[in-house]
Amino acid sequence: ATEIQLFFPVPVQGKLANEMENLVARFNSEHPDIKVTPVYTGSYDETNLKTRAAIKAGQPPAAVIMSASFILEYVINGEVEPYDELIAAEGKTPAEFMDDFWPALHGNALIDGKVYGVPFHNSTPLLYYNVRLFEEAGLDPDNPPATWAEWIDAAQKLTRRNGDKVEQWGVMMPTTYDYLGWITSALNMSNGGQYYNQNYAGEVYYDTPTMLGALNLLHDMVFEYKVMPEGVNDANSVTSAFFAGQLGTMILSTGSLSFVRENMKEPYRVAFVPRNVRNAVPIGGASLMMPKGLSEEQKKAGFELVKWLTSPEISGHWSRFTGYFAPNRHAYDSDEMKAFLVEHPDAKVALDQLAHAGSWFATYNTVGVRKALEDEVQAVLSGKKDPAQALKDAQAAADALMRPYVEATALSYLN
Amino acid sequence: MTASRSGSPRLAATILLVAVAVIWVTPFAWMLIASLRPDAAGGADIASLIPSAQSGFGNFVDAWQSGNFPLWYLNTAILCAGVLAVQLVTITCAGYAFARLEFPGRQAFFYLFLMQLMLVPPILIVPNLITLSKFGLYDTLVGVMAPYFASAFGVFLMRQTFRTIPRDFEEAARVDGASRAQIICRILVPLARPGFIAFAIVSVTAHWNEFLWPLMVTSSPSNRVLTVGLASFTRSAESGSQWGLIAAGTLLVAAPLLIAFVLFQRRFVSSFVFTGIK
Amino acid sequence: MTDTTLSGVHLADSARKSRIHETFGVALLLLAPSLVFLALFTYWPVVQVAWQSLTVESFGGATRTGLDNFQRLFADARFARAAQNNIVFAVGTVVPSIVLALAFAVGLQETTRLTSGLRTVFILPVMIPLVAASALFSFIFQPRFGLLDYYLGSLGFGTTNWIGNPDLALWSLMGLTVWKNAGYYMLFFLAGLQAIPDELYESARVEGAKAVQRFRRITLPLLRPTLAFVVVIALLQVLTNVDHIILLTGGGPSDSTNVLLYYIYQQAHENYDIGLAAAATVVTVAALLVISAVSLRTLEHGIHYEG
Amino acid sequence: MAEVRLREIRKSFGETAVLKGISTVIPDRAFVVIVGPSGCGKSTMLRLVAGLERADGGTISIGGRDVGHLEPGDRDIAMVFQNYALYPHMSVAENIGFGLSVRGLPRAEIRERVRRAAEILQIAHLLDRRPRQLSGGQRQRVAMGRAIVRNPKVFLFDEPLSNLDAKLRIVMRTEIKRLHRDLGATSIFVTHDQVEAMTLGDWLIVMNNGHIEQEGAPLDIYARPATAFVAAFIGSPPMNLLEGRVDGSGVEIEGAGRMDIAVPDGLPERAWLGIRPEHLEPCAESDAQLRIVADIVEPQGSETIVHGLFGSRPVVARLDGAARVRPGEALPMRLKPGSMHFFDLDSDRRIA
Amino acid sequence: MAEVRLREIRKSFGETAVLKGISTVIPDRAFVVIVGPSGCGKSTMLRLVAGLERADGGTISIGGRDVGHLEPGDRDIAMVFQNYALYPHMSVAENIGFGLSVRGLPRAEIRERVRRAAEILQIAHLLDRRPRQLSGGQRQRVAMGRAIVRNPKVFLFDEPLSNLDAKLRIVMRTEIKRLHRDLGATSIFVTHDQVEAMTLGDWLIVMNNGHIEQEGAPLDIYARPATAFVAAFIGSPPMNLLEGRVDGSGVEIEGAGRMDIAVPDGLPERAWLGIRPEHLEPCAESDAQLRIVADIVEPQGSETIVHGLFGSRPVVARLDGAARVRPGEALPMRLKPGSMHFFDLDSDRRIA
Ligand SMILES: Nc1ncnc2c1ncn2[C@@H]1O[C@H](COP(=O)(O)OP(=O)(O)OP(=O)(O)O)[C@@H](O)[C@H]1O
Ligand SMILES: Nc1ncnc2c1ncn2[C@@H]1O[C@H](COP(=O)(O)OP(=O)(O)OP(=O)(O)O)[C@@H](O)[C@H]1O
Ligand SMILES: [Mg+2]
Ligand SMILES: [Mg+2]
Repeated sequence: ATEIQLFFPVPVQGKLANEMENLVARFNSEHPDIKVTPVYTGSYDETNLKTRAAIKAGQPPAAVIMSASFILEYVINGEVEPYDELIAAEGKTPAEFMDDFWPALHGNALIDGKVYGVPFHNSTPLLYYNVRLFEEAGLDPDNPPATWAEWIDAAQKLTRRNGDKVEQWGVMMPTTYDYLGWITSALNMSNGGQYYNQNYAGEVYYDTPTMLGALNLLHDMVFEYKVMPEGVNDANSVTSAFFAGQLGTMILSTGSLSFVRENMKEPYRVAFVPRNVRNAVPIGGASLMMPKGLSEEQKKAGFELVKWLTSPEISGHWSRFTGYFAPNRHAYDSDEMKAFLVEHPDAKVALDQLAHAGSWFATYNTVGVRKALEDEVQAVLSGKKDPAQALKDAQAAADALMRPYVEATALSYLN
Repeated sequence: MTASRSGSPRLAATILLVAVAVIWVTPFAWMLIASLRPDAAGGADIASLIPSAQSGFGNFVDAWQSGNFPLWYLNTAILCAGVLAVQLVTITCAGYAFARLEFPGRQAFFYLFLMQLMLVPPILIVPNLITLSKFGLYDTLVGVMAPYFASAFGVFLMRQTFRTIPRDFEEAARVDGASRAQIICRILVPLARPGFIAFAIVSVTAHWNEFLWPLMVTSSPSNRVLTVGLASFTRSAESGSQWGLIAAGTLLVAAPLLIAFVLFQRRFVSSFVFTGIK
Repeated sequence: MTDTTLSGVHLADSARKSRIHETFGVALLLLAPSLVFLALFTYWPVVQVAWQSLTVESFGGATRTGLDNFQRLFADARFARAAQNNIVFAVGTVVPSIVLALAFAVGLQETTRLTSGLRTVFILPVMIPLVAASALFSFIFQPRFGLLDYYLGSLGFGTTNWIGNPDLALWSLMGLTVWKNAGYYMLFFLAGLQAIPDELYESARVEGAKAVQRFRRITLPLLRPTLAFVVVIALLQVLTNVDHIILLTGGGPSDSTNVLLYYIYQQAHENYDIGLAAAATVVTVAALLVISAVSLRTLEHGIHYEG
Repeated sequence: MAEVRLREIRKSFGETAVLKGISTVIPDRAFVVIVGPSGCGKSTMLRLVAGLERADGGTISIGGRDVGHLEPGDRDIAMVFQNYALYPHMSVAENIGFGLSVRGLPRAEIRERVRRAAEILQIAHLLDRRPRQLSGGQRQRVAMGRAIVRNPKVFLFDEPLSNLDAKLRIVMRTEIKRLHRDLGATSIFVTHDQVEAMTLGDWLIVMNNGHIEQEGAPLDIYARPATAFVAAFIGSPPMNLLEGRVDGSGVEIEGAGRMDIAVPDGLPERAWLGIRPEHLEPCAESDAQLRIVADIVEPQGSETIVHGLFGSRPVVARLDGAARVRPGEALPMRLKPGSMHFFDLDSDRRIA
Repeated sequence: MAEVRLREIRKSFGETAVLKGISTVIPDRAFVVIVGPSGCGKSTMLRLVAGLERADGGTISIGGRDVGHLEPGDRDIAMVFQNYALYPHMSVAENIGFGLSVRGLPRAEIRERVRRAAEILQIAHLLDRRPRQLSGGQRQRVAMGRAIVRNPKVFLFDEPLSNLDAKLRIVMRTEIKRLHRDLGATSIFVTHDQVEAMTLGDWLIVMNNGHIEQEGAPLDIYARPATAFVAAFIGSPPMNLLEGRVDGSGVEIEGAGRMDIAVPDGLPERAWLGIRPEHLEPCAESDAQLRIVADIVEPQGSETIVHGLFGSRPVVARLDGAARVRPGEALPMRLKPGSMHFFDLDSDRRIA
């Protein structure tokens, strides 16, 4: 049997790691000629690190569940194999292959027309809200805020103070690294913006009116309307407040649907991320990627695994288990899935929002470039900078990080 | 009668120490209580130190079932024992050389050794992984151990310990006709036992608790160690944490060391006393 | 007579030389096991890093040798920030941990049931993985619902965003580090204190020295070698253990908890800027070497008190 | 004025009673030596006076003031320790001046007093050295300097000479005695070396097993030991103690033989007969009261110690330095007049 | 056969020459004591014989075989260290048997030989104990046991008694002497205590500053010290040495006064006059050759040591134990006959 490894991070809990190992065991028993070893590799960042180490060490895994935003860099560094040949061997074109997946996912999967990442589990930001608090504040839970203005208005009603102390917040969202970039770009997109050049890895649009509007919103939520706590909060703080019934609305990933469902004791619902100009959110989550340096058999076996993992059945199963939505459109054709959506209308909302989703950060030096923005947004949230200045600085820092690439590519004719 | 000496200042100091100790132990107390509390994912009173009425071992059961704890314990034990076993040989030899032999360049060699203290694996991950895979040690427990087989800290500790042993013993042994190897094995090593114990504590604690390096070197589930296993409970990317589960998992991982320490606390402390660190 | 003496001297000299060669051989033999592993996993990687720090890689694969990486490094504001944070972090953890450890050790010097218990309490944090401690503290530091805020809140304090406030985050991490490490250093101080003869204290008492005077004028100076050792250990530990920074703050908010090693880690693993990472490593290791050498010299010096 | 009084002092460590009710008065300006075998409680007693330990019962007063509750620093005493307890990190001058400096005396005064003390002890040239740069005797002097600089009412010495070699010990012995004569402070000196005790003390307290066995002037104790224990302990080589059956005309020594000597009246039938080695003298065969076969002969120049056997009993005799004795030689001996001691077999007490 | 010969042995540590050409022969079965002040090189010499140090020049032979290049274990010697160097982690039996065990002897034989050695030393009942469970004297015996069990040709002792208290030291001294008599192996014993040296040695080597000052039988050295150094070193209290101007009818002592004594012929004008303390005896005022004012009086029971002043010169006299002398008392004294020693002022050598 061909022995290959699957590297997988576990973005939620230990149970998922177990489930992943169960899935692989099932795959192995269904494919006697392939032996997949599932390798838990920590967080997305550590998975990235470990994958690079494995590639350098000459023992790459045949498939990695990689944060979608990292893949472009593997392409730039020439460390990843496109799936095109393997797809062609099945008699399909890349476009035909990708057709099974939601259109919103194509942006991160296809690079220069080649399939580098097969979407595995995906998410978008989502607005969660507490029904009881809505009712207490005289808001209609059936009509959640759809625009920024409504959101601010609702948030003000949802915020309760006792002297200096806030007992209940109107809005919270995770603002730690990674999450913050994702949410900021969601707000930017809702403001009609486009935060990176999807066709060129050396360009981001930070110092723009749409981004400024998004930042102003965040700034005002904290300092003008005081409906959101100052500083940086991680997902734990946000969910703790939400579970404690002391938070009106929160932005959190669709990937957390199961988690919230299991732990929230009060009625809650979800809605689209409020818009200013349009409804739009970025895709998040991970794709399956195939590093360079594998034998032909391993590639084939890896692709077999990838196809199996993204098949409608497995995709649907994993979606129901985790809360991520299934990237394979056909997963939703099954009866099981239909029943599930009826039972869980929140999952349906998430799916509906997918129609408005766009692709997720992918540039040269992705993490650094993203952090350049995040550091500045955090400064705004901490009251250290005003939004306009923050964006200028973020743009400058990002440009500096991408300069080597820009000089070697877009500006190269000068040399 | 004893009042003036052990009076108020001493009492005040004791009270202060106890107060600080309470602060020190609170996280553990919380961890214990939270691990017994069902549904501890969040909520207003998650921080309460008052055990919940429906305490139970549900989180431990969940944690235990979420991973292959027996295997992880075994691997971690092998890792610690393996590292320690080889270290004991290397640090004995080198510690003896630095403590007892006068050779040209001794000081230079010693500083060369001490460099290791500063060059921790996070700095050297990539080159070390390449080296390991050249030796076919990538994704093996031996690969996790190998960079630690030499220990500057251990050499330093043993040098200090050997130095506290009067030379008389070695000279008596030489007169008795013992060879250098016999002197080291039969005289110095037994006499330096407290030093070895102290080093063993440091070494085992470090490797039992290490995370990043074993995560990088091993891939196969069969080579997974406790911390890497634990990480699957404690890490979260897109949502909140299951505190009860985390607490239970952490306790499972730390339990062997904690228990060993509580049982042998006096011996541990006194072995540090005799290492010649002063 | 002169003749024989001369040849005697000559003989003795060459005998001494051959003895030196012999001990050198024995020493090498004894150092060899360690040296093999050090060479493979310390020196060789260091050589590579040093070489990488001098290798300038332009986009697309062309390389040359030069100091460009160092120029870029010193021009990088984030490096300066990391270095500055690191100094604050190092001083802010090493000093309180050592002061606390010393206080613990002095207070728990005698072995009684109570002191044994308290010693255990102080050493417990040493025994748990930093990964676990970080998970624990991510909860403790949680605003409002976390352990700290929950109980501070019940004492009437407001909400504090311990690791989400850029002005506070570094200090919170220092608190965690102090909690984690103080017990470890206490062990060494306990050892050091034990080595001070009781007679010295008794003599000082007879001479009328009060407890504070005994501590300042006897304990402290005689603990100097221990102190130097612990300072080295503590500095190295603080500078080389960044698991909790990676796990808790990722260097944020706004880079406020970024430190040198994490900066290196980021350059190497997030920005793939191996040259810059290597240059930063070289600078950091050089600084560590200098600090350790100075402290160790103090240590070696202090040991000569005895006798 | 600086008389030291102990009344019914008791002290135990855990279960073991170390001092079992000690009462004594050490007069002002006296030089009292406490002597006794190792572990008998000498150091404990001294440390109680110093205040380094607290008594379980009884009272201690110094100069008429009850000091039981005072810290050592407030008792106006100074102590010289067996290992000197010099602070290794301070210079000699700092060591000597430490007690003054912790009392906050002005620098100039400290310097002056340290200088004076150093001059008395002839260590003025060493003031800048560290203790480790000093020889044993010099360390001893520094320890003394530290004691005298504060002009205490009472000096306490805990075997301060036992770390010195034989020659130096003798030199320092006379020096301490001279110093006491010059300074005149009450001194309590602990030793287990009876030669030291005899030569140094105006007054001896012989301790054994937690109680006082005998007190008195050294020569009185030597001449009339109150118990067999004191008899054996004081004197070097120690007194020969032979168990014997007493009758009108002499003593029948167990396992040895008969000695025809004039025995005092009123002795019990059996007793210990004690004879100091210097009270045995060789004599003509005809005068012999006992015959000793020399075993080990130790010529010391000024005297010759003969370890011999009287029958099967070991007996030691101290002969003139000029005496030439060969091992194996049989020596006819007799007792110098008035040199017999008798002790009760059961109570150990002197009976004649 | 196991004669030890040193020829022109030199040894330096760094710049300092510690042994400056030592030649001597220690005959088979002799008990030789090397004595000298601290730091004179005694231990170094012993360690050279043991092989623990290498000589810079000269040759050492044991039993006729040059051992300069041999490891200590191959020289067929045994050594007893000052601190005994008993291995704390081994039982007494293991300590004694260690030397046999590293030579790979069969267990049964080791056990048997250890038992025999332990019986000789009367420590058979201690064989299972650890060193720390032993008293000082017992440790000393174990150290001896370790030495004798191997039946070495030569025993080396480096101040083995200096850690014992005064009483025990005297006991162990006689025991070592007895042991030597029984075993008969060549023994070299280093000490700085001249009493020990005198009482133990068949033969004394007095060292000073890296060279041999005098060799000889103990009493010969005592009676006729070859140099002023030896005169002062051997004897306790040491010989009084007074600088004086010699004329036909006596000696005019510098800073003291005139002594009318019969002086040998052929002396230089000025010389050291040496008088042992026991050669001064109190006499009638009319017979007095010198007058000594008592300063410190040390009664020891069996004798009384008087430290006094002859004019401005300190002089020590050893009087009878019965003598009662008060400090400040002036004592008329005279010399016992034939008790004067004269040494050259420059070379220190004996001249009469
Ligand atoms: N701190 C202590 N704890 C327990 N026992 C003690 C302590 N100090 C002394 N002792 C015991 O008390 C007894 C008397 O001790 P002390 O030191 O007074 O004897 P000593 O007469 O001074 O003997 P030495 O001549 O050996 O110094 C000994 O048996 C000793 O073991
Ligand atoms: N290993 C060494 N390195 C340097 N100097 C040394 C060494 N061993 C001895 N010496 C020096 O050599 C001299 C003689 O030392 P040695 O130990 O032989 O004297 P000793 O006569 O035994 O004195 P003591 O009676 O004090 O033991 C001393 O000045 C000593 O400092
Ligand atoms: Mg004592
Ligand atoms: Mg010596």
